[in-house]
Order: sequence, then structure tokens, then C-alpha cells
Amino acid sequence: MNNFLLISLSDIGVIISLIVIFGGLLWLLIRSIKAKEVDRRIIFIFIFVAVAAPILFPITFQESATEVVKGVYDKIENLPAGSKILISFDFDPAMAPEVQPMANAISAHALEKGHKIIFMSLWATGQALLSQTLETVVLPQFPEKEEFVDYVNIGYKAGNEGVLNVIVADFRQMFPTDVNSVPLDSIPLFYNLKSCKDLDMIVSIGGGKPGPKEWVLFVGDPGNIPMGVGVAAVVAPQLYPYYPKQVVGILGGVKGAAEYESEFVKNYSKFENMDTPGLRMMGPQTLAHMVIMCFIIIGNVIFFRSRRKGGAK
Amino acid sequence: MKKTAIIVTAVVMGLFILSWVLKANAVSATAESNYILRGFLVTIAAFLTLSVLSFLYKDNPFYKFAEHLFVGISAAFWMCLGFWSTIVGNLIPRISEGLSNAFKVPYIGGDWGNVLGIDIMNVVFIFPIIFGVMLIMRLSSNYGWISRWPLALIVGTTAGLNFVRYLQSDFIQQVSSTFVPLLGNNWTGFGDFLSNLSLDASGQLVLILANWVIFIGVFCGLIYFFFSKEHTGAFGKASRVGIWILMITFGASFGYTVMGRISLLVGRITFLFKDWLEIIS
Amino acid sequence: MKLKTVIFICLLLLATISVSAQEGTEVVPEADTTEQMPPPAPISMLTATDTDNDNGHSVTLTWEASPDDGQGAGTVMFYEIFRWVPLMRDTVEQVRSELANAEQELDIGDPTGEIKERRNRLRDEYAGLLSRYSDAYGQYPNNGIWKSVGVSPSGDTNFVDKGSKKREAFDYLPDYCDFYYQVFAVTSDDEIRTGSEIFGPVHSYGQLFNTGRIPIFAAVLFFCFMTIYFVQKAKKGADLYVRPLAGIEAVDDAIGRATEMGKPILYVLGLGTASDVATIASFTILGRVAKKVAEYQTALIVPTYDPIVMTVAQEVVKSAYIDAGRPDDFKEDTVHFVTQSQFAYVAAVNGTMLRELPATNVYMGKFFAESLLLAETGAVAGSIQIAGTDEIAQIPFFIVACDYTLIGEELYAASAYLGREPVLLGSLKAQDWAKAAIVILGITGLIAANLGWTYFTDLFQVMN
Amino acid sequence: MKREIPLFITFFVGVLLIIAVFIPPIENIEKTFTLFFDIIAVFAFFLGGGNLIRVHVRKLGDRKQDWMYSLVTLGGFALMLYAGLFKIGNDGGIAASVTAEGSWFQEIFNYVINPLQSTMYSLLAFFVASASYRAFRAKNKEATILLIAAFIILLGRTPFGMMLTGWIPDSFSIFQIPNLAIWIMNSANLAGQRAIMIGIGLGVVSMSLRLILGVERTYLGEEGK
Repeated sequence: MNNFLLISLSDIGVIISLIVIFGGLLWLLIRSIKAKEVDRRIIFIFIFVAVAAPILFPITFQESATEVVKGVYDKIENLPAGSKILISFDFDPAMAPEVQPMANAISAHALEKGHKIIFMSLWATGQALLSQTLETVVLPQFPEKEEFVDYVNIGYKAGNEGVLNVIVADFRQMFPTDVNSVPLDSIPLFYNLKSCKDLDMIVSIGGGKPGPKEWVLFVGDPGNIPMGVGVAAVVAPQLYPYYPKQVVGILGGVKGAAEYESEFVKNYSKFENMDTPGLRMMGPQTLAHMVIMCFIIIGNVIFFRSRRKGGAK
Repeated sequence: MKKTAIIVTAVVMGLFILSWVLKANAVSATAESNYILRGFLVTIAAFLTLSVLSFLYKDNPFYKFAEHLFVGISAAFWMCLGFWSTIVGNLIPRISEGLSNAFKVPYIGGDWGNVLGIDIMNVVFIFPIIFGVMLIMRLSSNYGWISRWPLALIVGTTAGLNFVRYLQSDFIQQVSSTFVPLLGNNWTGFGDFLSNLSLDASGQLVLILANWVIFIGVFCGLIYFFFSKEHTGAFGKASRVGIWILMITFGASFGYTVMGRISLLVGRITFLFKDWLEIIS
Repeated sequence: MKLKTVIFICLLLLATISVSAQEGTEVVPEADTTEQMPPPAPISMLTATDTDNDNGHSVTLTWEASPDDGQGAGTVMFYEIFRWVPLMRDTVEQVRSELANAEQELDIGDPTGEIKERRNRLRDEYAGLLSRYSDAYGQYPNNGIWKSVGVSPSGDTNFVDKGSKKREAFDYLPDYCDFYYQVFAVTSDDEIRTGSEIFGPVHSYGQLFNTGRIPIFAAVLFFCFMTIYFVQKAKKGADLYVRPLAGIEAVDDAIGRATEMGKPILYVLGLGTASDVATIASFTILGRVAKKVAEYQTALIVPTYDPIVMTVAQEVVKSAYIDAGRPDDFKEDTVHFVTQSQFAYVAAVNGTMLRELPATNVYMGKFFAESLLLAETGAVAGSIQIAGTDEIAQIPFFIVACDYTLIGEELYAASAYLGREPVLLGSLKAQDWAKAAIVILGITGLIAANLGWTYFTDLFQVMN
Repeated sequence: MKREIPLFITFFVGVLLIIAVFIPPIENIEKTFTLFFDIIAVFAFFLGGGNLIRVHVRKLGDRKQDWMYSLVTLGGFALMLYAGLFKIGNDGGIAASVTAEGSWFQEIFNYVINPLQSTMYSLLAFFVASASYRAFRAKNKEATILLIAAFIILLGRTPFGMMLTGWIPDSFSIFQIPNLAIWIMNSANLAGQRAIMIGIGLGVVSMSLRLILGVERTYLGEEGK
């Protein structure tokens, strides 16, 4: 908790930009005690630097995982190796920047722990994004993992909640084959896997309908299967009532993804250099938020000082 | 004064051309065939991006240029889209088979049947054309008043639609969604109730408190919106609570949207650094 | 591990061979050699009725789940629904194929116009045949076919068989035609299934009134009654109070200020179209502002986003100038069109603000992401800013950046407030009563919900 | 006649559409009317385009301040109109989609409209900051509430929220700032939104009724009476 800034010392750019930003803010704060207003252009410069600097020199803040995010992480961490996990990609490209990092991090974590993953999607547009995760995370980072043994991609099936209703009782009814028409019965991973009830965990990642909520209501609850969910920030508040009874944890928005990534990277030094888009996207966000908060404080200091002085409004 | 303006413009133009040359050179390394055009397009996109950003400093000729270009091009953009999607896409297939063939769009008449060998749909869809022409009559000083007819049609249509739609979605459904259990669903005793203040479903007090806040908040908020009664006494107090609730709403929504706004800027700066300058990968 | 891999590779090979061997046909699971499972128990209590509150062409089925669905043997995977359709006396199919041929020939070319004539004749004939669909020839169980109309996952106990109302559509479901239904409980092996008892006859038909929407109908009547009652009351001279709205009071001062400073007033109508209620309310306020502006002889700038809005705004401003007795001062370019693109419009308005430095900016109508772009630039220009919108997401930005903000409904009320006409005030009063009704219903409903009286909350259920 | 007919049209169409909701055979009539609306709106583009040209040509003619920029507007307008209406560079001629990849129309959209549009939009990031600085000041009770709510939510979106309050035990996790932020979004924020929504809903209903009954008629270009 103490060293929340993960600064590689060699990265001078980071330090310079942080010094510039915070030194500048400190100077403005001191000035504000004399009740001097800040020109808007100075605020603009600060925002620009706060956003541009982390893009140029990736600054990542170590996110400490909140309880709800840790719920998902710990579940995957504590399952015995070889457990079967289903990850459903229920989102479209518009939502992807927010939730795909979650899918990537969770897949990497589960494979690293030696779990077996079944990938699927309830959205037609999710299939392409699923392949993206396979191509960018699974294949390059886990070359030793075999398709059909360690993971399988069963693709997309139309039918929304109807699909869920069927697979909670039998996969083969809805998915007679995987995405490349290989029969499930010939896939080792599916030898002892009849329905969702035989899974050890389900992770649904999405934000629309059908999505995590439907998974909880149609599969997680009736099948009594542990569920983890990752959702876009706007819908996150709606899922809280399900935690912790119906879902083991919730990843909400870019922040949720960043927290998960940081927890994962922290514990698996092997993945130190993994691409962590969630954390990367949080860099500009966090800095800019801090700059805005500092300016709110500066504004209030100026306001109170000038009122004490009895200056004109 | 004029001299500096000319110098600045010249310098910017020089940089622009330099960027174009460099960009075209960079693009030509890839398989792209017309790299000069491609380089120009990327450079102009970057130039326009910077022109708009320069507005943050103050109004200047580059911003004026970008603004006026934007207005002209976007106006024509929407006109073209409207023409192809609505007139050609929706109107022509319903009024004439010949025209449909000319524009190569599938004819969809006949849906509503024939009367005396004339397609009803062909006839009905003459109306919007007539009304459209009436609207243009506005340009005439003598018959301008006739443009009120299509206006009346438009307003009547949406008034009718809105009337029922809002009664349903805001009146009836919002009322029924305030029917929340104020005592919680699964009571687990006072001990749990007071000791567990977590956000999740096990925190009884927190959930129940949220329900109370919603309940009181909605009604005090509504009281604030009473126009025909003076806000004094108990009524005034409730209305004041209503304002507070509204203020929390506004503050919270503002804070919550900041994140999305920053992402937009991240997108633009990434464009400048990556697609234009290529200093990050 | 090694053994497993070998087996796996063999299986994979087998699978590929089998796939390539039966190209084009469905892949049949190879490895499944489990023993035959017993057929599931059938569903019971199948009933079918016309779907309520629709325009016909739809039948709703309900049943009680098979004992093997979920519980019992748990073998039921889904239900398949069959409908018995009577055949027609006339040779519909023949006419249909002739018609199709004619259409095809027509596509190739029709120099004499003969084919078109034949096509039209066939089309009429075909339509005539189909219109007599209901006096179909088949009489159950003769001269008809069983047609699969859909599946329903296990656990479901109802199904809506909804067909097209178009006669030429393949899923045409005629009204007033006797149908019979049967539902099969199907296991994971498609062959092992059990049919229910056959239910029929049943036919679909359209209703004239949608009873599912009675709550809305009641609300419509209630609202109309309230409005008319209070309008009548107001007309008879009852004094109706309206609380002052700070934003509207500020408009007059702002115009005065603009006159003193000799600077123009910028009025932005937002991105709404002429049919948005917020825009319509804004027209009334614009009328008021324009009248004052005409009286004080200040300049007014109204850039618009929508051409129709421009038209209306021109009319409104023009008549305001006439009302103020200065028709000659009205310039057509006061109200002008910018572009129908959100951010280009903002770019232009922002430019105007910094160049003309208006004393007052009024933003009334529908606003989206541009709200803060406008309001902040206005603040830079040093203008007094008054805003009003019904876009909930944008109100916070106006609240933060403007001097006065009309929140949501206040914008609509402003037009009644400015008008000060009894009819307008009457409708405002009715609106308040509706709000009171919401409060009362809400509290009652809340008590009901907490006491578990579901029949009260059910009253508010609106079907489709 | 100039006034009565439009009022009658509004009344007739409005009542027809209200009744249609309850009568299944004609419940889809609104789709036809919406389509009418779209088509009429396209005709209005002529008015808009005409006005745009007139304003800028006049500026050119009068040599008003910044008249040169009007040339840019008119040039851009003409160029885009040419590219779009004649589908320049679209493979497949008239049958091609107007926004086909590689067409002039789409290229101009990608490299001119799109950067301008998204940069304009991204200015919000700056304005959000300057507005927060200027307006979030504890001037009075209301402003203070606004400020506190915004500050808690902002803090909850950064790692600092957790750093400051992470020590609070889980059974009191509501006091951890990120959780408090979520709670506020779910309770007070929801209540306020709902109150505004109900108010707006009733306002729209009431205004629609006024329009249908012909009480509110400024849209016809006349003052209340």
C-alpha cells in the first residue's frame, strides 16, 4: 500500500512529468492562499499534460483490488488446478475497450493456474472479440497449452436466454460441436462435462442484455454454480445486490479491469511485462482525476481566502 | 501585427508540408499504393485536430478555418445521407416501381393491396411529398403560410405519440418502481442489522437505507416540482430536501461522467502520437 | 497423459474423416454409444387460445411441464410444437408457382407488356385464393398437414405461435381458421420424444380493444379530465398561483443588461427538432425574449441546428417584432441555419460567442454532450448564462456552468408561466394534481408492497 | 383558414395516434407517420442548405468581417455535395452504399469530419476541469452538497479512495469511498433522476395535450393568442 506508484526509476520522463504536474499544483496551491485566481489556460495545460504524459511514458498506479474484485480473483486462485471454467464474451466492439481487458486478464490467470477454459459468446459480435483474446493472450503467452485439452472455443449460438436455459442442462443440445465443427464428444475437455452444472466456475463478461445478469438468473442461481462477472461501468451499480450470494465478485469498468490486472501482475512476477490495457487506461484517468480534484481544492481555498479578506465577489 | 500573422501562417504551412512529406515517405514504406494522398489525409486530420485544440488558447484563424470547413462539409454530409437513406431508401420504393429500378433499390409497394389497380401505398406516400413541398413554400412570401400545415402534422404526430408513451413509461412504470420493500426481504435479526454495514446484499441496514433514501428522495423531489403551490411551511421544507437530493444527483452524475470525458481526450492524443507522429506504438 | 493425447489424436482424425465423409449433412456425434434412454413422460393439460390484445394471427399455448422436465428422469431438453394446418381446395401452390415464373420472366425482359399483364392477373388470382383461406377444405384429421412451428426450451410452459398476416408469407397464419396443436417433449436424442394429447380446434382473431393497456387508458382519461376541469375553472376566473422561476425572472434583467452594454443576446434552441417538447417550450420563451429585444432595440442572434426549427423560429421572432410594433427592425438573418451536425454546430456557436461577445446566452431546449462546451465558452466570453433542458444527463453541466438553470419540467412550466393565460395555468395545475396522485399512489403502493398485497401492485402492470 | 386548418391537422393526427394505441388493428400506424416525418424532414434540408448558402454569400458580398472564411464553408459544402450526390469513387456506381469504403464521401468523413468531431468532443475533458474549478465552491448549502457529492464520486474513481479508507473492515465496507460512491449512485442519485423523470414525463404529457387541444400554438409562429 505504501509504494502505490510503480515507477521504474529508469523512466525519467515519468518522474519529470509527475514533478511538473505536482510541483505546478503545489505552486498554484500556495498562490491560492493569496486568493489569486488561476487562469483557465493553466488548467487546460495541466489536463493536457496529465493525459498526454501517461500515454507517452506509461505511468501505472498500483490499484489495490477492492473486495468485490478480489472475490473473483480469489475464487480462480483457490480452485484446484484442472478445474473447468467457462468464460462468456457477451459484448460488442463498442463495449470492448472497457471489458475486454478483464476477459484477457481472467483468461491468463485461469490458464496460469492450470484451469481448463471453455470460451463462448451470447452475442454474435462477441465471437470476433473472443478470437482476439485467443490470438493475443492464449496463443502467444501459453504456447504449451493445447486446444481441446486446456481450452476450447465453442463460439456463438443465437437464442439469448434460451441458450442459457438449455446449456444449464446440456451443452450438446445447443453446442453439438465447437466453433470449427469438431464434435464436443471428441473433445477431451468435454469428456465428463455434460451441462453447466459440471463446471467449477462461470465468468460472464458484458454489459448489455443478455449478459452477466441473465447468466446469474438463468444459470448461476438454478445450477448453483459460482459466478464471476465483469461489466461496463454504467451497469455495475445494478449488479451489487447479487454480491456476494449470487456472484462471487464483480469487475466494474476499466477500474475493475485495472484492479484485477494489478492483483494478477503483483502475484505472478512472470507476467510483469504483460500488456495491461486496463492499468494503462487508468493512468491518464487517475492523473486527470487527481488534477481536477486538486483544482477543486484550490478553487475552494481561493474562495475562502477571498471571503476572509472581504474581497469583492 | 499583420506581419506576425503572416509569419505564423507561413511557419505552420511549412510544418504542415514537412509533415506531409515525412508522412508520405513513411507510408510509402508500407504496401499502400497512393501514399502521397494517404500522407496528405493523415496530415490534414492532424492539422484539423490541432486547429480545434488551439481554440483552448483563444479564437484564432486556424480555428476559424477548421470551424468554417466543418460547417460546410457537415451540412452537405447530412443532406447527402438524408437523400440516399430517406428519399431513395424509404420513399422511392414505396411510390414508384420505375424510379426504384432507376435507383436500383428493391420496390416494396403492394403491401397494402390494390384498389382499382392502383397500389394504395403509392397513393398514401404521395402525402409526405406534398407536405414536403408545402414546407418549401416557405420561401415564397405570398404562400409562406402554407408551410404551417406540415408543421402541424409533425407536431400532431409527436404530441400524440408522446402523450401515451410518457404516460406509460414515466407515470405508470415509475410509480410502480417506487414500490420497494422498506424493511428488507430477509431479516436476519438486529445484531446483523447493526453490525454489518457492507455494501453488498448482506448489509441489511445499507440496503434498507438506500430504499428509504429513494422513497423519500423521489417524493421530496416531486414536491420541489410543484408549481401551483407556494413553497412554505412543511411543504417548503420538503421541497428544500428535494433540492438537496437533486444537488446530490447532479454532483454525482457530474463526477461519474468525468471518466468518459477523459477517455475522449486519450483517444485524440493517441491519434496524434501514434497515427500521426508515430512516437508510440 | 501421453496415452490420452494419442487417443485424442485418433479421435480427432476420426472426427475429420467423418466430417469430410458426410459433407453437407449434419454431424452426428460419433462417440456417443450410451444405451437407449426411455422416452420422457408427455406434457399434460395442453390448451391453446387466441392471443389476447393483438391484431390476430397469433395463438398462445400453455401446458404443464412433463414430469421428466427438471425433476424425474430429467431427460426433457426442449419442447417442439406442431400445428395441424388444413389444405386448401384450390390449387394454391400451382398458382403460386405460375406467379413466380411470371415474375422471373419479367426480370429477363418484357418487350410486349404481355408478361406483366399475365403477372398482374395471376397476382390478383392468388390474392383471391388466399383470401378464402379460412374456408379451407381440410377437416381434421383429413386433408391437412402437421407443421412444426417452433421449439421452446425445457422449463417453459407456454408458447406463442405468431405468424405473419401477409398472405404470401411462408409463415402466414390465417385468422378464423381451425387449427389443432400437439407438443412433443424431446430428449437429447432427437429421435426419443413423446407427443401430448392433441388440442383443438382453435382459431386466432383480432381484438378491437387492447385490454392489457387499460392502466394507460385510465391514466389518459384521468389526465384529460384534470386538464379540462382546471382549464374550465381558470377560464371562469379562479386565481391560480404559479411559483416564480428564478431563471425566467432573470431573462428580463439580462435583456436590460445587454441593452446597457450595447451587446447582442445569443439564443440557442439546442439540437431538438420542431417536434421535441423542449424545443416547443423554448419557442415560447424565444417569443418573449424577441419581444423584449425588439422593444429595447438590442441585437438578437439565433443560430439553429434543424431547418424546420429555423423556419418556426423565424416566424416566432418575426411575430414578436410585429407585436412590439417594430416590424421593420426584423432581419431575416437574425435566425439562421448553421448545420445539422452536432459538433460543427457547437464549433460555430462557440466561434460566434467569442467573436460577438454576447451579453447574455440563453440555452433552452434539447442539449446533449455540447452543453458544457457551450456553457464554458460562454463563461469565458463573460456572458450571463441562462439554461433550461429536459435532458437529465446534461442538467448537471448546466447547473455547474450557468448562472440560472431551469431543471427539466421547469422549462415546460416556463412557457405557461410566461403566457399567464388561464388555459395554460390550468394545465399546470392539472400537472401538479397528477404529481400529487403519484405521491399518493406511491405511498399506497409502498404500503401494499410491504404488506405483500400484490393485487395492488399488479394493477400497474402494463402488458406489452 | 390560415390558422384553423393547421390546428385541425394537429388535433386530428394527435387524437388518431392516441386512440391507435388501444386499437390493435391500427396500432402500427405510428410507424407510417414516423416515416412521413422523416421524409418531410429531408425536404427541410433544402431550406437549411438554401439558408446556409444565402447567409454566406451575403457575407461575401458585404465583405463583412471574416468574409474569407465563408469561401471555406461554401467550398466545403459544394465539395461534399458533389462527392455524396454523385457517389464519386464508390465502386458499383449508383447501387453502392453512399458510405462505401474508399469513396470520396467516406474518405472525407474519415479524415475531415471525424477528427473535427472527436476533437470538438474531447474539448470536454478540458472544460470539465475548468468548470469544476470555477463552480465547485462551497458558496452555500446547495453548492456544498453538490461539491461533496462530486468529490466523493471523483475520489471513488481513483486508487486514492481505496488508499484513504481501505483500512475500514469489510463489515463496514460502506464507508470505504469507492463503495460509498456506488451507494450514492444507487440511492440518492437514483431518487433524484427518478423525480426529474416523473416531472418531465408529466410535463411532456401536459404539453402534448395543450398542443393537441390547440392551446399552445407558438410553434405556428404566433404568440399565445
